[in-house]
Amino acid sequence: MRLTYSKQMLGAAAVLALLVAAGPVRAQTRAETLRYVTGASVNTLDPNIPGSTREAFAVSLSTYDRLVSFGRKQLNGKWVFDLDSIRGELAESYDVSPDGLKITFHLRKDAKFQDGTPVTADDVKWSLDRAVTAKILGKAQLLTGSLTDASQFKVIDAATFEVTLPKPDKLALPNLATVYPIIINSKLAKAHVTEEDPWAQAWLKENTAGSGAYIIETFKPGEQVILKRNDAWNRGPGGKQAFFKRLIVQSVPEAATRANLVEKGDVDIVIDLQASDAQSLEAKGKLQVISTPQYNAITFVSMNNQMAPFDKVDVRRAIAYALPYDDMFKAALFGRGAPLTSATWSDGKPPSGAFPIPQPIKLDLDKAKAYLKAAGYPDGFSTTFSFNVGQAATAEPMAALLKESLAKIGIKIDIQKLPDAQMSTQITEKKLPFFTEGVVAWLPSTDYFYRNFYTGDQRWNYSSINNPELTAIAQEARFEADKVKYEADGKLLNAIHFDQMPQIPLWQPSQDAVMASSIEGYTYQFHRQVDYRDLSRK
Amino acid sequence: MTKPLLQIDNLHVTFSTRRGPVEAVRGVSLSLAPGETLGIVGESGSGKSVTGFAVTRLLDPAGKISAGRILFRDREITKMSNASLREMHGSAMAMIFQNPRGALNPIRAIGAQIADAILAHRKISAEAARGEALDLLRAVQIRDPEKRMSAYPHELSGGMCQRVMIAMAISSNPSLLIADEPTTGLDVTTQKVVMDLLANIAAERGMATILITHDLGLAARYCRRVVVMEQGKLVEQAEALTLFRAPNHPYTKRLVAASPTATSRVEDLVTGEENLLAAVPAAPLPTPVHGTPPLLDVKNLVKRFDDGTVALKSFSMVMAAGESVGLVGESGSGKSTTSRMICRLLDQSEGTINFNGESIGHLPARDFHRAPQRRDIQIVFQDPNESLNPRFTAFDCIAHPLMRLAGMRNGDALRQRVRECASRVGLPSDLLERFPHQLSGGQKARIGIARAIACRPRLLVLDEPTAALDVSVQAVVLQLLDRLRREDGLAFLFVSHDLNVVRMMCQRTIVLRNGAIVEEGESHALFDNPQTAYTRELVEAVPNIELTPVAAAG
Amino acid sequence: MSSATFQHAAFILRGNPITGIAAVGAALLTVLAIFGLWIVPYDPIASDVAHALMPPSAAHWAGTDQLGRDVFSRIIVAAQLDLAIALSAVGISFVLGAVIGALCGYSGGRLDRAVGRFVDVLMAFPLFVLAMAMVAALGNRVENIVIATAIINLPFYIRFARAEVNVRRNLGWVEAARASGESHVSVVLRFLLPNVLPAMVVQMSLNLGWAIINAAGLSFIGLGVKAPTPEWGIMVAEGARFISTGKWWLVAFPGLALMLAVLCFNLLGDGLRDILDPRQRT
Amino acid sequence: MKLATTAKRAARRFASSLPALFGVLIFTFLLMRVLPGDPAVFFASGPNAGKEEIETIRKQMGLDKPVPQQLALYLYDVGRGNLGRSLMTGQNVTKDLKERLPASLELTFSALLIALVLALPLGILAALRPGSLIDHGVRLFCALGVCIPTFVSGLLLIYVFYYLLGVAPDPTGRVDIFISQPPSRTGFLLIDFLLAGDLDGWWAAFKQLILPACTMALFVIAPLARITRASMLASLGSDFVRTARSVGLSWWRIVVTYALRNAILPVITIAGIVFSTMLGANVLVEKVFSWPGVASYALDALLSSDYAPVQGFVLLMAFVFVIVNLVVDVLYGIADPRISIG
Repeated sequence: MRLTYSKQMLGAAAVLALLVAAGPVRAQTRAETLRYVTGASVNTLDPNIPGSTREAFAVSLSTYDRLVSFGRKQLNGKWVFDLDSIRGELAESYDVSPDGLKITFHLRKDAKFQDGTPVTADDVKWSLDRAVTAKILGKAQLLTGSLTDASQFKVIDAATFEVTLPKPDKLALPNLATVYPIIINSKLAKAHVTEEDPWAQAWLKENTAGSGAYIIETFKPGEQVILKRNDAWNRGPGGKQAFFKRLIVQSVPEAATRANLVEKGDVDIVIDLQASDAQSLEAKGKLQVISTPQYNAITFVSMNNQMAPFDKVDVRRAIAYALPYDDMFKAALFGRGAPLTSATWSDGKPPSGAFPIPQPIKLDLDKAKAYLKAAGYPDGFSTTFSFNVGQAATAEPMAALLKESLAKIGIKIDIQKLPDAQMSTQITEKKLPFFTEGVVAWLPSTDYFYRNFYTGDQRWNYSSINNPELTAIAQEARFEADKVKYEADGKLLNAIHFDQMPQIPLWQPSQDAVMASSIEGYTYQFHRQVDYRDLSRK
Repeated sequence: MTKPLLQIDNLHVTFSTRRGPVEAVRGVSLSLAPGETLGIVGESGSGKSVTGFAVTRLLDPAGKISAGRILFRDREITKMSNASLREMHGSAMAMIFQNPRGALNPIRAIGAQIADAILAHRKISAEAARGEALDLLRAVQIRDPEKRMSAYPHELSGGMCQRVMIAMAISSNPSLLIADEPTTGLDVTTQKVVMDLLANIAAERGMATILITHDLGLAARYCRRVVVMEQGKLVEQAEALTLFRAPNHPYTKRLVAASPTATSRVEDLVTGEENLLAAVPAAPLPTPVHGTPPLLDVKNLVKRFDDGTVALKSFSMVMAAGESVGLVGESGSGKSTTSRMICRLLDQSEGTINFNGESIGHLPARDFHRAPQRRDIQIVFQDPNESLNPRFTAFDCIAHPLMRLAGMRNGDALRQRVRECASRVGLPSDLLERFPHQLSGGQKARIGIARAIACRPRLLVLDEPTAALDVSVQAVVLQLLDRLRREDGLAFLFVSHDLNVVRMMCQRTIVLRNGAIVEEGESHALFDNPQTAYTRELVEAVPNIELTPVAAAG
Repeated sequence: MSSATFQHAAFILRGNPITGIAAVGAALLTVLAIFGLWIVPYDPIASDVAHALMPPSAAHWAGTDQLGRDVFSRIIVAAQLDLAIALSAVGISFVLGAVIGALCGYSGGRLDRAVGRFVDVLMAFPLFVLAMAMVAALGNRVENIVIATAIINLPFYIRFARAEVNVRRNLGWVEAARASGESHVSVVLRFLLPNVLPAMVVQMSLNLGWAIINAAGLSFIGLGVKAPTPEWGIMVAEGARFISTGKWWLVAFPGLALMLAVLCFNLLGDGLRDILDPRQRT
Repeated sequence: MKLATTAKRAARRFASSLPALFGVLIFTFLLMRVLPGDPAVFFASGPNAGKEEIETIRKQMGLDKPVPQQLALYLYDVGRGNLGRSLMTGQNVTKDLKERLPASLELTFSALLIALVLALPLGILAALRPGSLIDHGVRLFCALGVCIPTFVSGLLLIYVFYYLLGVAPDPTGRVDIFISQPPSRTGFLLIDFLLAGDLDGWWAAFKQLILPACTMALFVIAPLARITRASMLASLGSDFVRTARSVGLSWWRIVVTYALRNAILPVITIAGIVFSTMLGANVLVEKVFSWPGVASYALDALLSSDYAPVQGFVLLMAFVFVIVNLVVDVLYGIADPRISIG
């Protein structure tokens, strides 16, 4: 005991001495380090592994390069990713053939993997083959860009690479900018291939073989990842390397603690605070709070269109007019986001073919009662309303308000809070009648939303809607090259949506990026994570 | 006259309890000369132990000396500081306690404990203290003292522990030794050895001794002078022989009469109006009719426990209706096991039991509550405090077997019957509504008996029925039992360690040792003329008032 | 309660006024639990988003929450549910544990060994995680929270009852009951159990507070009672997330209520132990 | 001889606890299968995750086989020391647990140490003056400790000592992220730093540890102080203490050598129980302090129906429980000479 005590004193003395002597040195490194905390965690270094988290995507964006990446644009004065501007990353440039069926990539000659070997078209071929062949996440994603088979990828020469498409697909190029089609050092990866694992999934999960801006220093799954800068990387804007020499990505499960950390300046940036914390930090004005409505994400109140009583369109309409949208938006999100309700459509028709757009629904209990009566439920009914535990901070107040309001038209709600895994299972099995969930589209275009979230017997079709007309229009729109026709299709789809009211898009919550005032360059990205390469310090 | 070693003047000790202050000692005065041996006798609650603890200032925190003086070598003990008190403890006066095993630190080797006591008063090396501790162990005649030095209390018998306690007490040569019930709970043969040792050591070292005991025989045998206490007051003091031969005070008289001796009769135990037998003429014992089966016929009873120990090796006995048989033996002899098997509360491993010509031994104890013989065989338990359900009133206790075994329902008939039982055992009916903790030990014993006889059984097993009672209460209870037996023609199986009681109560006696029968026969013959060495040893170890004191030194 | 016990209780209370205060507190709590709904100034689940997150004021003594509900009213009304959860959870484990434990303690042998094994298995579980898993598996309804809490408590009651019965099974009055014609089962249930109960009531009282805390912990990780039902644990758990934004009343008042309730039960249990513990009797 | 009997007892005890471990194994397995969540669905949560992806995960996890076969495979794997793979971290569960267990153990040990250092003197003080103001004070203090949920006290401590006062380091794990980790020898940072001779590292780790350890300690002081007080009272009122007084031993000797040494025996038992419950129940503390321990790992796994980590965690905890019991047994055997015959 006494021994420990004296050592402790010694320790204290030593720390004091060091603080005096080595203080500035440490501060120097601190300025060159970016510390990022999140409530979730990084669980794999290869974003393709089933079960990868969003934080894993963010890390892979820094450790690997893709052929191309998204540019950025300003939206309401805030930087967001731009689906329509695709710039080269490993590709110095690319050409699209006039018929839109061939894309040729000209690779950078100076690009090297982190082990120093040059990046060649063979590496690109192996990597993309892997993305569409192996049983990994990339496969399903690339499908949405008509990239389905290894035969579509061709090596022209060491620095030239060609992709062939069966149909001209607007989403082919953007798909190559998402997190999955990473370019892997194929020689390195092949060294770890086994018979059961021809694509080195096991090895790549815990190791990287990329050419990205950052190199993994330590990786503790579920705890922290520390990365150091790849000084040879020059794919930043203006051919520059990444700004920060060191990158720390750490898991801090308590949201309130994350708020404390960033407020105290111990952490540089955090994006998953509770709305209330973001609001209060913004009010204090010490930090930068960049609040971007997640324009590729939607929070829904979903109803199972195949299940009574929600199989009746009037019931769905009744619900749409019985929710206190303003109160919900205020209480759950503290007003941080873009509401998708309470619009006025002057002629009763959708003013735009974009999705999502605000719909002309608002709290109107008389109307709701009328619809309910028309549906044959004049006295209402009982049902459950579910949300998942991970979403409780916003869903819980929202559900309470919903319950209270629906009670006024005779609908009795039993609120169910489900652990995340149970929620997703029950959604997939189409067992939930009435719930709230969110969706996100990496490549937000109207047909993409409708095809993925309103068709088919699959998990993401929350409302289980099966409307042949909607499906047909959405499919058609996919390959529609004419912008005017596409807009018309979009308006048609929006009109069907409003008429059928399969589910109620509530709002697009804001991504509240809270960061030290010295941080610059933050851009809202498609994967709703920070692209660490964007950031620098004043 | 020499100056007294200890002088107590008008001592009062008060305990604060939840019912307010209670005076446990009320004006005791006595003196003790150096080297003298004094006995303090009395029944529970007489304040004898409290007096002893007051002298050593080892009273419970709740107890306070409220008045009076205690002078020890002319120093006022009541006003001593804690430091000087500590100095005095052990070196000037020491104490020996009841329950020797509990009085020793269970997790410290006995050698170390004795050495602790030595080192508390003398600045010598630990080595030297250990040497002295070894010498002391020799002095208290512990065999193999070198080996025993590192033994723990649980590895020693009760008697050995008490010797260790004595060794600790005398380690710093105190001039006064107070022994508080030093042999209660020990077997009679052990008791004799320990007391002899204590007396010899005191005599050798010239220590004055105060022996606090409830056992008049013990006091008579080992003390020259005896004081009698009753309810905190000293009622009589005299030379031991004078006191017991010719008691002066009525209480002393009662006490002496109630203490069973080798020649006592049940009728003589209680004097005055409480004497129950005076009113009831002793009916002649029924003589068994020839040809009828014996009431109880037990053959080759064996009991082995799950862990392999054999509690009873082989036991056979026959008993006629109305007969009373004593079962004596020291602890571990198997007498309680035997009584429980006969009662069908415990299954035997082997052997047969026939009751009234019918086999009951084959009925498992688990199911015996349904057997018709259940009401015929009843039992009275040892400790009255533990034998009554704390949540039952006296009435409930007595009514319980009537409802279960005699099929009586709650109602006037039951109330009538319970009152009857209560009055038969001399329990005032206004006590029937009380709970056990509101009753005295004697009253509880009566309820236990009333419960056992409520269904008019034919065989009553008595498991040390008076062992936990004061002698005067014991006397009354014994008389009561004897009367009930005569009135109802009950048969008794009387289990006891107290030879004098068994001799008085039982026609025949069986001596058990280590699970086997040593000797059996007609009680008086057996005790007056034991056939085996063991029985003889037992009989001789019993301290009797008539004996002359062996240690009258001083 | 017999007069002597009453006297003894009075004696203990004189020497230990804290127990008295705790008893008064527990009584008050019970009154709140029964009549809470009628005495609160606001409807505990009616929202008023316009007045959300207001600090304590004359109108709202304990402020309002995220939905503008009156925190004070919610705290008062929550007493009922919290007491109900605690009492029923502890009650279930108490009854089951007492009966099973008593039977085992009395009979020994094969039953005892089998149940002992089962208890070992339960004890070897990390208990809070077991409760979490059960609530997650069964769904976070009040009944399931109660069941989970009861099950993780069960081994302690079984052990306790077993030990208490075991020391008494050879006492004179138990054998006397047998000699008076009672079967083993009836001896256990009608004779031994009632005598063991007082000691277990102490355990129960100490456990009540623990059950409330346990439910609060479940709420914190999202496995608590469903919204919008007022319950202290979930209020504290939600309020705790507002500490960093300075909305202290959201955690302080429900926390205080929870603390006081648990404190009352614990002190009461402590006091009851003193009253029932024969060693304390002089 | 004494040691040999103690060892024999420990071995017997260990052997007799094996069925319990097996029971825990089976029970957890079944409990996890009862969970309504399908891990495959949950983890196939990428945008566009289809049936095929779900099937892939299901096959990978062996969920496509019937439950009895799954159980058999699981038992076989456990027998070979393979606890399966976590979908959440993508790692082998054995590896995850091995990395995280020292963090939990270090925290729990420190908490127990703090609790004992506070509870023993408090309990003894209370027992020396029963019914006094000190006694009531101790009682109140202990009761207060148990009546605050750990997550509240944890968040409050962070708020006060980190946010307001700034004396505590940021509550993000075991050591300041900017301090380089010592070479891992024991896994206990406090020991590893000492072995590496890195005193400021040690101090950093210590500062990081103190708040969560206190949070946990606060909750267990009560049972420890209570049992200390009770057994100290019993032993002070026992016959052998009276004997010690009657031969004039010093106050110190009576209290320490006689009363305390006897009183400590039940405290050892309770401390063992407290330790194993703490280890399993510090989920909330680990969450609040971002402590990379096993309990928070299990919690995350549980909420995402990730079977393997939960099963592995429960098995590990049961194992620790058995080991702690053994240690308590051995300590008891050393401290109490009566045990060897009993």
